[in-house]
Amino acid sequence: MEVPGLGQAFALQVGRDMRLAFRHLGQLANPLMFFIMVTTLFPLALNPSPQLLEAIAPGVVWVAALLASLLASESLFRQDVDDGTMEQLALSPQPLALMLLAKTAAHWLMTGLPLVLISPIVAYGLFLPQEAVPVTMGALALATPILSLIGGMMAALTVGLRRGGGLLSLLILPIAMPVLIFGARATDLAMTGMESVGAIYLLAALLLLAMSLSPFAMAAAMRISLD
Amino acid sequence: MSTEPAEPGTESLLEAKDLELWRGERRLFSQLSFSLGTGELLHITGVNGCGKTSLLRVLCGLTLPETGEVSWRGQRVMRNRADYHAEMTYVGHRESLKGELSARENLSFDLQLRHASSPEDIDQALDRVGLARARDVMARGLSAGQKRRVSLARALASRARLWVLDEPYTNLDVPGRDFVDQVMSEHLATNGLVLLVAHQSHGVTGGRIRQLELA
Amino acid sequence: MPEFLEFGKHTTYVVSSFALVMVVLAGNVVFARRRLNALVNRTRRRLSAEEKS
Amino acid sequence: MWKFIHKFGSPPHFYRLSVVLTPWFGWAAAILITAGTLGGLYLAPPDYQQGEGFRIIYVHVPSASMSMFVYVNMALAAAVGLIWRIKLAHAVAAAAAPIGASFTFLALATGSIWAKPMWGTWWVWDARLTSELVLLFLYFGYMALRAAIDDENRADRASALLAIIGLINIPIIKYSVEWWNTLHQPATISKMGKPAMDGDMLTWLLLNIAGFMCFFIAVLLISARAEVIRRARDQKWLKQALGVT
Repeated sequence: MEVPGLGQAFALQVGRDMRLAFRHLGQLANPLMFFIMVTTLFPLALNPSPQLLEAIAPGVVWVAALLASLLASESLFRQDVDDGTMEQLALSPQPLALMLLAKTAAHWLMTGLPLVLISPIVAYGLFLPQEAVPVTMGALALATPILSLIGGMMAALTVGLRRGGGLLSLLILPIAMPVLIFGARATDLAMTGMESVGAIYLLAALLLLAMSLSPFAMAAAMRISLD
Repeated sequence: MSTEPAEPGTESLLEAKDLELWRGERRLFSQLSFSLGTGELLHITGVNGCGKTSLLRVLCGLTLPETGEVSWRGQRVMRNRADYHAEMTYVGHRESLKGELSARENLSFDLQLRHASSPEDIDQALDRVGLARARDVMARGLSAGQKRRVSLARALASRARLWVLDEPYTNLDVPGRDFVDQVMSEHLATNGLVLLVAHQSHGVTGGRIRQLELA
Repeated sequence: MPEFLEFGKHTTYVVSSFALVMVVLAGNVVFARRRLNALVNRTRRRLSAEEKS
Repeated sequence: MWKFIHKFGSPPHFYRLSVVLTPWFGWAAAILITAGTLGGLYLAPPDYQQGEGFRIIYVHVPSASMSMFVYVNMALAAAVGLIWRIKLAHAVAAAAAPIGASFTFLALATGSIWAKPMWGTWWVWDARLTSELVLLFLYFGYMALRAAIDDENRADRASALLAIIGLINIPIIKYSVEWWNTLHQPATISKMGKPAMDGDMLTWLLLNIAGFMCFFIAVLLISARAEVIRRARDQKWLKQALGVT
């Protein structure tokens, strides 16, 4: 009785989660709506003069992206743990670390990627210089998976708890801070025409670290939560 | 509280050695040891809250015991989960179904994780538990009894050697209960193993039935 | 201001930081001590009650 | 070696040991801190540049170094507890957290009190102070997670995993803050430059650091005893230790 290979199990899990996500799209729009709304708050709160907005654009885009991914992390495992499917996953012959990585990947496709795709519009709204947009998108494409993985680890730790929300952000933010620093810096450098490849490399390094270590932390955390 | 050792001759696959578990300040059980061989059913009984479900979860490797070890084929479960989980299936209190997916979609995901299974296998598994008509109904649209049948279909089609069943009879009508007894008897006959938690007595025939009473 | 607490124009800063440190360190000791004693007494009562029954 | 760890790791042995050791470390801490403080305040010469204000260093640096030292030890104890499932290690980690958080708070408070006379503002986004602030969040996250889980066993294991994740991320956070700081901070505001320390200035600092270390161990032994009692399963030694016969 041959147990299917890792790639197949990974694809199976991503497929199921994508199908589930498309069944109720509303729930997925939240992080995207949140990201756009937060960035529209700043011109309303401050005077919308292009010079001011341009100055704060990198910070606003990146803080909004961080908070949006934080909001999305809440729903990463809660549904599966509540209806008991996570238990079956923990008891399946496939390694739990891989399955949770697959779930996080599917979750990123539905919440992280849209952020990256919509970031030019948001940047435009904040008068971010056009030459900085490609670098920002590239940096976001590297950063949002890291934020999803960090969010996954912390969501797995707090999934069984009643009041996970506030706790989740307290756990995620200190760990996600370097991503914010490097990301905002990449946009900042690109804006001023300087070379921003350094920050991009650092983000890529963080992504490799996150992809290699966090699945095992997620699996360990999930096993503790299912105890 | 340990029961007599497995019948000599049947090689014991599942071994539990002096398990101890606490729930908060209360100790559920301690020095609990037993071994289970092929063709054997261990019927675990006890009053509500005595830790029957917790014991099952420990045996599945979901819950970490305070002390003691569970081993399958002589190897500790915590050390080689993949081999153990490939040969066992767990039917718990909750149905572990995705409400937005149909019975067929739920089952095909669960089974394909374990072994290549064609759509015909899935349909056949559902027919066998009497859900032929409800294959494409959304899981949230199924009745409690039907959901329980989907869980049973998952266990049946998983080709697992060890069945860990927690109250399999709940929500089932009389034919459903007879069906559960029948499949358990068949499973024991084909040298399977069953860990059963059930309040009412089971109607399993054949195989060696052993009793474990939790205080 | 007693003479020994005189540190030029930075007196308030120096004195306040040292005072704060001593207060917080003392607070740690008191908190730990009180928590331990409360727990020990509670456990003693529970155990002696068990002992009798 | 294992026999020693196992013996030491057994709660009864630890309980008796901590009852004996606590006063020693307690008094050592008191003496060292008093000596270091008096020396720092009165015997050490004022700094030629920062004048008397620099004396705050005698509490700021020990607090800052202890805040990091305690977190690393907490994470290591947690890892030992998680991997080898030694309850005492979890007890030590749980006991260390509040002490570490206090040291971090003190480092931040004394740092900002020191910044006022030096740069005229209570808070300066200096690399080390910012890292210290993030460390405080890590401590709060650890303690909040532990408080949020009712079951003792699960709380130990979950917070242990969090402490390990935190430990792996501390170098990354430190590097990213340094990197961020050197880019944004104009070179003129020198970082919390520790003035050059010559002989007699340094001795008082080392005394205080040793004093803070002994203080940490003393309070840790007290708190860990409470944690060990909370986790005690075997009532026999507990009755003996608490004199209930």
